[in-house]
Amino acid sequence: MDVKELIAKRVAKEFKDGDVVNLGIGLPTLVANYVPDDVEIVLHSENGFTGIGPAQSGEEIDPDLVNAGGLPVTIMPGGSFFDSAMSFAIIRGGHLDATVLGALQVDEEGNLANWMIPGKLVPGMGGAMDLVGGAKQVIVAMQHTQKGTPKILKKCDLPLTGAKKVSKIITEMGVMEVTEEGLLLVEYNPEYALDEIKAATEANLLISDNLKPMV
Amino acid sequence: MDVKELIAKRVAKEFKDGDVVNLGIGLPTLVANYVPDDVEIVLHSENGFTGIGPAQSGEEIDPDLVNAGGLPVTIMPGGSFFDSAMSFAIIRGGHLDATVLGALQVDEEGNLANWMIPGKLVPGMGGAMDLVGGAKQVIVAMQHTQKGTPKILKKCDLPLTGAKKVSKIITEMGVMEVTEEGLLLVEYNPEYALDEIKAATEANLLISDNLKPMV
Amino acid sequence: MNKQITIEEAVSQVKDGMTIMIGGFLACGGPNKIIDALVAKNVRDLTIIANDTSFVDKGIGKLVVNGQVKKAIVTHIGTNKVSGQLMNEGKMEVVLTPQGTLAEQIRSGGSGLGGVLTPIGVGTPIAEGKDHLIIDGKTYLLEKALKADLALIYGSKVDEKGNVFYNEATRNFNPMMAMAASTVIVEAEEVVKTGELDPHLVMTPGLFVNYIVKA
Amino acid sequence: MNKQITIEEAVSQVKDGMTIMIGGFLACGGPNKIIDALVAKNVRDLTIIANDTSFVDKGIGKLVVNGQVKKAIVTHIGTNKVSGQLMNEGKMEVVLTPQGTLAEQIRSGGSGLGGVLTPIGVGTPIAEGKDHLIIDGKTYLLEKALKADLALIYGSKVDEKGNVFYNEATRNFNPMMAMAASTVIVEAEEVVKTGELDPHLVMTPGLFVNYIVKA
Repeated sequence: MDVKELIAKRVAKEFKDGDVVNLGIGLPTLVANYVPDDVEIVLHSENGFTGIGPAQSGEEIDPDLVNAGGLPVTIMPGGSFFDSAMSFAIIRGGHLDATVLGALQVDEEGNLANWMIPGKLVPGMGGAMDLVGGAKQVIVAMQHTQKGTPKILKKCDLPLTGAKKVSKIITEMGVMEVTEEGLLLVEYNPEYALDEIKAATEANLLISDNLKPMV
Repeated sequence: MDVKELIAKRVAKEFKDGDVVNLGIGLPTLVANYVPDDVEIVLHSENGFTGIGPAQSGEEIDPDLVNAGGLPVTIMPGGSFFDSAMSFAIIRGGHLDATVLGALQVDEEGNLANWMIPGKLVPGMGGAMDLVGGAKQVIVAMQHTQKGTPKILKKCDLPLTGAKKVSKIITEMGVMEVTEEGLLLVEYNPEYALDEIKAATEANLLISDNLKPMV
Repeated sequence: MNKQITIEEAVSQVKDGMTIMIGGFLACGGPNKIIDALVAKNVRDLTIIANDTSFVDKGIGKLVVNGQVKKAIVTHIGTNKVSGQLMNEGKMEVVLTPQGTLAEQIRSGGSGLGGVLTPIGVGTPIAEGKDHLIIDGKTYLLEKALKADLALIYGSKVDEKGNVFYNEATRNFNPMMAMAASTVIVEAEEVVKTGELDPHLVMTPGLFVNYIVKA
Repeated sequence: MNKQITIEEAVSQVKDGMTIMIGGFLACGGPNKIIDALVAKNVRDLTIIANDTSFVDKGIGKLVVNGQVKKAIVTHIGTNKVSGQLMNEGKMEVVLTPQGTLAEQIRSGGSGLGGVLTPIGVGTPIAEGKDHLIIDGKTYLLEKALKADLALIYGSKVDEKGNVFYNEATRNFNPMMAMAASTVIVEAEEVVKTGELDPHLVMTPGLFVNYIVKA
């Protein structure tokens, strides 16, 4: 299985029936494909609707119905449309059970940086600051390193998207929880040795007494 | 003509085509009956719609469509429904051209009191504070005195609904504008002598150089 | 996820001393059947947040008459003479709030905002003791966000996911209250199957609604 | 009152140096035909308030590429590489704002509120230099209300009174922008007769709209 698919599949196990979830652009979007059949989640699209369905296919594309990445999608029965103020009232108001986002950097305090690299890349935060600040659970889903360079740090040095908001980091190497004591590895991918995972992580990685293989 | 009808008829001349207007409960509601045929105004109901039409009649009353006084009314073609937040965004945001309200007291500085008499009558302000604070033009429409006791004062002594917000006062005796210099009588009802009007007014009443009969 | 419960189950969630938001405008668009059941159950010491205290024999008015309300945060009590009596006797605390401010305070509570910066009420008794902020030369009151333990709202058509359509003027405070309470129960005039509501006509997305009671 | 004008008449209202709100989310639900005409007219030194700068060959993106934008207040520029270039070269000022904050700032401007008290951005670079308020122990940023000289919005169905229906995900920022500008022009995909829009489907009441341009 592709590494991104592996991560998405593991993230999909985080949800319980009825959860309201916003999936970021890129890898997080894949998560929707792996939600178990007996779990029904409400997918929120920050450009203004609930009930994101599969991508549009066929010859006639409806340009009025796109996701936050601008791609034509569908809406499921039971969905609803609203404006951006309502969309972010949902996010900021604590009505999202979880958001899944990528990161440039994330650290052991739960700080997250994913909106700019000064002097280089300044895409902007879009809805990410609201998502990180507002969702009950902030799950970072990403590859463990950037081509070998750690992204899970002791302290982010890029401008933050949100301070101390991340609850969980899920990568192809394992699942880490942000706790009062620090970053706790609770699941690991048996394809990697623990030392290998530690070496790929700049943050101090605590190992759970109850460490399990990643499933 | 009934005194209230006279006042309402005069108020109705204040509007120009396309104006968005909120009419208070009681006398102000009568104004809608006198708007000239060539002037089309948009009537705003603060409980959540535009396009108030005539009262409902007949046997089947629709309880879902009431005005801010709780009375069953109709909606005109081109009307729209919204929630209370939007309704007051319209009011507070300066999107009302005029509001017409009654008063317990109004004074020469444009202060208005119409929501409580301490220890006696405390109905509450409802939407009145927003209307007085938000509308571009605040027109007080009322009988000139309370059974002979002046209601147009030098200084209101009841708790204010809004400070220095009234633009015009229209009574059965005349039309007064609140100006930087004070309260200016610009039209008078020829059924009353000027001295009679002054005597019924506690506020210092300036007389316009251009005083006209009330029409 | 089945959100439908009986009126008995709904009322069993209401405990003495709770803070409850109740939708409706003079009982139009109010959860009047649930209120009747609350009167029968006789829960006490309630703090009610609502537009008004309705009439003595309608909606919230019955809770007031039955002495169940310790505190009422409302815009208007003038249509229910018992409210004024209880207030004057010191048996019910009444916090009178401008209607637009109340709508925004509730919306803020539901949207994760800290409060409302409104010019309405400056220079009137309701400004006393409140923080005044001067922004770009204009004075605003800081009115804090409001939240509640429970919101009881009314919906004309509600689907199984809790998506709500409000008919005509029944919308009023219901959508904001649905955002601002820990638990939200909607009294549905009609319950329809998921997919039967046009997603453009959903005025409260189902994610805000915990329970549905068929009226 | 006939609100319909030609695209030439619409564009003639746009002057160099104006502050303009433009609806749309990656050009979905944007007034793209009016923007094309603005590009042809080559008005300069514009301050643009919008969700994003779209793509180089779509909507607002074309204004940016053509060097007409002096300042952009947006949430995201990552999909238009020219935006980043112009920003880095100091040729276009870019104010990046969280999406939910921008939506509320515009809504505040249109609603007569002084600003937004949001927890989003606290502890990040966007909080620098902004007032922090602590309310009930939680820290909020004061983000000021935004207004504009002109709002250019898009509507799927617009009646002769200016009532607007937005289809699917085209709503986004359009309703808030319609509230916050001195002049509001809607680019209508379809113009219908007054009375043909269900008043429940009106998402922007006509009172906000000054002019209608048939797309």
